[in-house]
Amino acid sequence: MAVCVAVIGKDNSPKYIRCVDESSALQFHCKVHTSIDIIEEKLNVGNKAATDIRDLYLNLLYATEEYKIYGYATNTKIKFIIVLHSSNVSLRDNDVKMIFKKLHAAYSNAVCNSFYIPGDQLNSRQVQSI
Amino acid sequence: MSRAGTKLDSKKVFCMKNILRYDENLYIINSELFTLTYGALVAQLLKDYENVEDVNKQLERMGYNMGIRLIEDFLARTGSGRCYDFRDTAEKIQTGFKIFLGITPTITNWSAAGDEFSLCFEANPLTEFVELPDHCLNLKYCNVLIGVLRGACEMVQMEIACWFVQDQLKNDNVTELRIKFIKRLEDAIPAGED
Amino acid sequence: MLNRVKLRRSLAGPAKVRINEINREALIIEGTPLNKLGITRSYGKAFLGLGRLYLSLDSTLAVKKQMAHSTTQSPIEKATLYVLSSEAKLMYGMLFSIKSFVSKISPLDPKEGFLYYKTSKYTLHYLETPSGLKFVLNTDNVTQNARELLQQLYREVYLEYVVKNPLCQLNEPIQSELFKLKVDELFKKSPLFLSRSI
Amino acid sequence: MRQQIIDTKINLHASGEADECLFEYLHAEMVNYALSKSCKNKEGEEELSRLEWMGFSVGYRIIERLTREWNRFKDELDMIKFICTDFWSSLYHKQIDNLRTNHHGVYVLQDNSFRLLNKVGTNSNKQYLQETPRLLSFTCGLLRGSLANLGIISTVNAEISTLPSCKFHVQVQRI
Repeated sequence: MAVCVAVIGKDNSPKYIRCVDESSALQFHCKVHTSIDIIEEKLNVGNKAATDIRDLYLNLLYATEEYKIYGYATNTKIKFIIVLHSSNVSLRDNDVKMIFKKLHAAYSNAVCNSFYIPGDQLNSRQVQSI
Repeated sequence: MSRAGTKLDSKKVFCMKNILRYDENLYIINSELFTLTYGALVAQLLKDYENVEDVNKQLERMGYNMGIRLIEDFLARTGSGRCYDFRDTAEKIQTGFKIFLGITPTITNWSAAGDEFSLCFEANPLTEFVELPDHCLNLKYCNVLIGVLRGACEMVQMEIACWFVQDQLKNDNVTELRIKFIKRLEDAIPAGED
Repeated sequence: MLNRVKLRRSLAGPAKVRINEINREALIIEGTPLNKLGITRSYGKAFLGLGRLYLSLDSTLAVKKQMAHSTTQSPIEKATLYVLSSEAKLMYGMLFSIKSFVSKISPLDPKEGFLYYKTSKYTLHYLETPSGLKFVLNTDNVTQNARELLQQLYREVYLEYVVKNPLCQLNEPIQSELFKLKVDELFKKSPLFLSRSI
Repeated sequence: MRQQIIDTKINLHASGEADECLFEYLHAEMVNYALSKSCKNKEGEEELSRLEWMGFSVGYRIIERLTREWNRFKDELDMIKFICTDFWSSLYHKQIDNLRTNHHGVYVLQDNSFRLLNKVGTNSNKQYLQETPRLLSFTCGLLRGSLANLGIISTVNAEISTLPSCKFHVQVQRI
């Protein structure tokens, strides 16, 4: 299972971060912030060179000894980041992709709540259920 | 980036005709358009009126106006005639929900006199994405439905009253709508007939 | 109920229907000739009044919820919709009376109400929706089964171009040009019209 | 987690699908409402801002859903094309008939039989031409909102010369 999930807004401000272990939250916040830069880089490369990453799923962003970090960016420039334990081998690439898809679905449902003002922190029950 | 000419190329960029792609999601998305539009409307009303009660009233009024058009749509589509009794009416209302919202509410809790019943909704496209924020607890999000029913029934010479008993948005298990028959309206006497 | 219809002034125009004509062959209500229903002479008389009244209106009417198409002479040219307040009121009164008359003589609650009546000169087809809309079509006596056409008018034209036109208010006379156009189209492609013009 | 994906799908169907005509009736009511709120103001201009804003809000949200299964767009033109084809046919049952651009941020989208207008009039008469801007304002907002969420800040205006066709002028604001 993922140890940390983050939703990053258009302006690269975190909209939602949730960690399994709240005590080490700060550590994950750092990791998430680093990975935003990597995502930005990936997206920019995609724009200039024709080697486009047309898929919304951005694959493994980077791996440390302890964690693997995956990224995903929507067409509307919302980024999702998932942190996994390196030791976790049960989740394959496809599974991660599925989680992202689901996260995306949950996010878009939350946005469709007419009481949600885009750009605000997410506190929808639907997102929290993941 | 140069902004040299705002004059348009007369040449067409695309001819759209042959790229048509219909997918099965089309109708779901159409439904979402309705759901979201309604949501935007409610949000706008909340902005325009200070009092939540006024929002409810306005939603009811708009529902009424929709109802008087929807009933024509319903009659033309189903070709149904007048109702024999109120139970018949209940079934027709149910059919109406099926046609327009794609849901089949259950008809329950008939009163002994047979002039009052409940419609229970498990789900409702109107509220699909909605989570009520804390400051709108008095908001009757689906009040438009009440207006629609009132408008539609009035057009077929029936006066009814209806109100929400339970609401899923307020953490009830189902949404329950109570409908009560008030009276038959007589055929309008010709205007100016003295 | 019948005395609701008052002739407030004598209307110009021919009154060619005579009482014996009506009694003999006209007035069919839901497929049953009047005399078989045991209708008395006085009713017949009342209808004479109505018949005459209506015969003198050779144009089309639309008021409030009423639409009428005159197809007595050249079917489509006359199918314009406009409001003639006094005539429209009289027309409304007549239809109202026939309707309540029919429902009174019917042993059961009539499902469809009255469908048409026929005089020696013309036939009036009538469709009323449960919402109280009334569609009226005048034809010659050859034309039968105009009901389907009226239903089509309701379903395909009224619904589409009046109910779904946000700029049309339902309680006002219909002014939409597009509606007129579509009514015209519908009637021109109708088999009833085609069979007549060949 | 997988279980839940399936759950949301089932939910989607169980919750029913609104018939397309409902949107039209609702839209008509919103137009009435917007007009009723603005009668204090004599100008014909301010009055539609509410509609435009509601459209914006809907567009901003709906694009999030519509692009979900979609690959990343190459560039601005790619996005506009998406709007003209899939977006339009999802919402209005047909595609934009004609798209023109000067390649410098001006796009003109022409729909020859716009869904919200084709019940109103035909080219043979000029009836209702005056009233039509109010029927397009919502859609202008819808376009602007969708583009905004895709990262294109723009202004959108509608132009009608003959019913039921109309043109939407999209003017991209470059920063």
